[in-house]
Amino acid sequence: MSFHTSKNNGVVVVDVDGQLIVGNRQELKQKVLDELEGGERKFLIDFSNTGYIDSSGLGVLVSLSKKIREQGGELRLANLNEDLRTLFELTKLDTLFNIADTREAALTGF
Amino acid sequence: MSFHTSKNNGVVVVDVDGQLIVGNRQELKQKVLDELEGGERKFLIDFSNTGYIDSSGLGVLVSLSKKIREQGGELRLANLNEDLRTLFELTKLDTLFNIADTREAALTGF
Amino acid sequence: MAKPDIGGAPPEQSVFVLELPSDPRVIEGAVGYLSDRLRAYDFDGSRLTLNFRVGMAEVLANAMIYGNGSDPDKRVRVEVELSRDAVSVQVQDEGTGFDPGHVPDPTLPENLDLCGGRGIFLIRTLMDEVRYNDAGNCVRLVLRRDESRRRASGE
Amino acid sequence: MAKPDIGGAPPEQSVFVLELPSDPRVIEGAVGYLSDRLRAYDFDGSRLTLNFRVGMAEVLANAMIYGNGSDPDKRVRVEVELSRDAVSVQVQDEGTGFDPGHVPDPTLPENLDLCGGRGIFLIRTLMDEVRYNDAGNCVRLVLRRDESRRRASGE
Ligand SMILES: Nc1ncnc2c1ncn2[C@@H]1O[C@H](COP(=O)(O)OP(=O)(O)O)[C@@H](O)[C@H]1O
Ligand SMILES: Nc1ncnc2c1ncn2[C@@H]1O[C@H](COP(=O)(O)OP(=O)(O)O)[C@@H](O)[C@H]1O
Repeated sequence: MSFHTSKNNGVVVVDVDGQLIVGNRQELKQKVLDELEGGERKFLIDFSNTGYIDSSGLGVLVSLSKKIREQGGELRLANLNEDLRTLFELTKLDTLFNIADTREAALTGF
Repeated sequence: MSFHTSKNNGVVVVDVDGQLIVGNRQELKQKVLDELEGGERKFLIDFSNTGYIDSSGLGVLVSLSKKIREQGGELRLANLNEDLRTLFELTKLDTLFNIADTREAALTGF
Repeated sequence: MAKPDIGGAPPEQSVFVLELPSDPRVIEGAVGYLSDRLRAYDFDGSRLTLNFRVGMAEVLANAMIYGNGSDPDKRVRVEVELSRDAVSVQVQDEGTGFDPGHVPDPTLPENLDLCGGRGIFLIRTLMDEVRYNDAGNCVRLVLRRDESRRRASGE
Repeated sequence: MAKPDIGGAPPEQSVFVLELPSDPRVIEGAVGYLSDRLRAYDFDGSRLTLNFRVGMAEVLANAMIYGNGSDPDKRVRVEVELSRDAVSVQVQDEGTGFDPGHVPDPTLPENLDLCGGRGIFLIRTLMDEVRYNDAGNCVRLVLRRDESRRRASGE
């Protein structure tokens, strides 16, 4: 698993490669919190290359979303495959996040 | 473990993050061979963020070096930490590779 | 050449045991290994990639972290019975257990923005059968290969 | 809070067993776990990060791939005895073994550009003691915490 961060028109885009699970979620959390600390407010996590997410991975997303909102920012998600969609629906987290089909859709009007 | 590829003045630079071992060396091999196939001839592998390398990781480096040389290209290595230096010395592979202390040194005069 | 023949169909049933350290770093490899075993028994699609992988990762994480308290001296024992119909996994930790009956529903509006509390819910939602022993330090999971029920989906 | 106290010194000796699947994907996690255990017994520096990690990764890979032929039905049994003086690891596979006496020296000029053949050489070079059983499907390694010998280096 690894993360790639890039900047796109003022949006911090994080690609998650591999699994987002208990063994590595802290890395993602730290990366995003560092950017938030550094003044960034718009975040997009792209799951195109993500395998599976466990409950602690979901927990990190919830926690980041809260912290970003507290600073007046926003976290969006994009490119969830069918499994990940189902996971968000089962946990009702699809109601908590702004989930876009594509990266472009997420970036539009951010 | 993950790889990042970038291009620097006609040199393909590959960063190896994490371990280069039997479980993942094929990915590195494929990535470099694809670039070779695509016409690239100068390669630099940067080990700044590498943990350890096992014998099959070493084997992939030997094999890539040969294949690149066969195409008239060259593979250089950079930023080996003390452990990795020792590993190359123990196996005498330090005599087979062009090993630079830094990325800059490796890129100079490539 | 020296490799054993892995092309043929697997036997009717496979039974095997793993003893894993209480270290989350082995979860991904272990789940990857188990998933491949299931694939050889014709498990596929979201039953494999979602239900099995996520459910299994949750159960292992709970056993390692809560059950064994991440104590490196404690191990997680995984017993697997695998056939073309179903996989049954028993996961035993060395902890004192807990009461799995008393777990709040993470999908209630008031719990939705909590960071935790989705593990057991996901195990129960994704697996076909989930049975804890009385102590709560051993759980037996069953996942059938065919989605025979639940999760009313598009197809 | 519910976590056990991990601040104190570990006991004089730890003895434990792992049963790993024959899957290279678990090697990294297992080596990471074992390294942390050694760290708690004051192993550090290149003894830990080079000698132990690489030697251990090699031994596990050989057991899984050659010993067990990557057969998912076969397991690798790892028995560890760990103290502040040394770590002793016994790795047993379910294969028929081999003759570890007959392994070419990979550092000879004519072997230098071979892709393989460095595993057993590295195990022998990095570990303080390496003893295969007669069959060759079980190896006992010892690594002492202090570099008492070999590898004449700068310090
Ligand atoms: N194997 C176990 N041993 C002891 N306690 C457990 C075990 N599995 C789960 N628990 C308890 O159940 C609670 C709920 O677990 P879970 O639903 O996975 O959510 P979370 O991990 O986010 O707390 C845990 O906080 C823990 O107290
Ligand atoms: N546990 C084992 N069981 C059977 N054969 C083994 C085992 N370990 C090593 N071998 C044999 O020893 C040979 C040399 O191994 P090694 O030095 O690790 O180099 P390589 O893995 O590159 O072949 C292997 O090719 C294999 O035939």
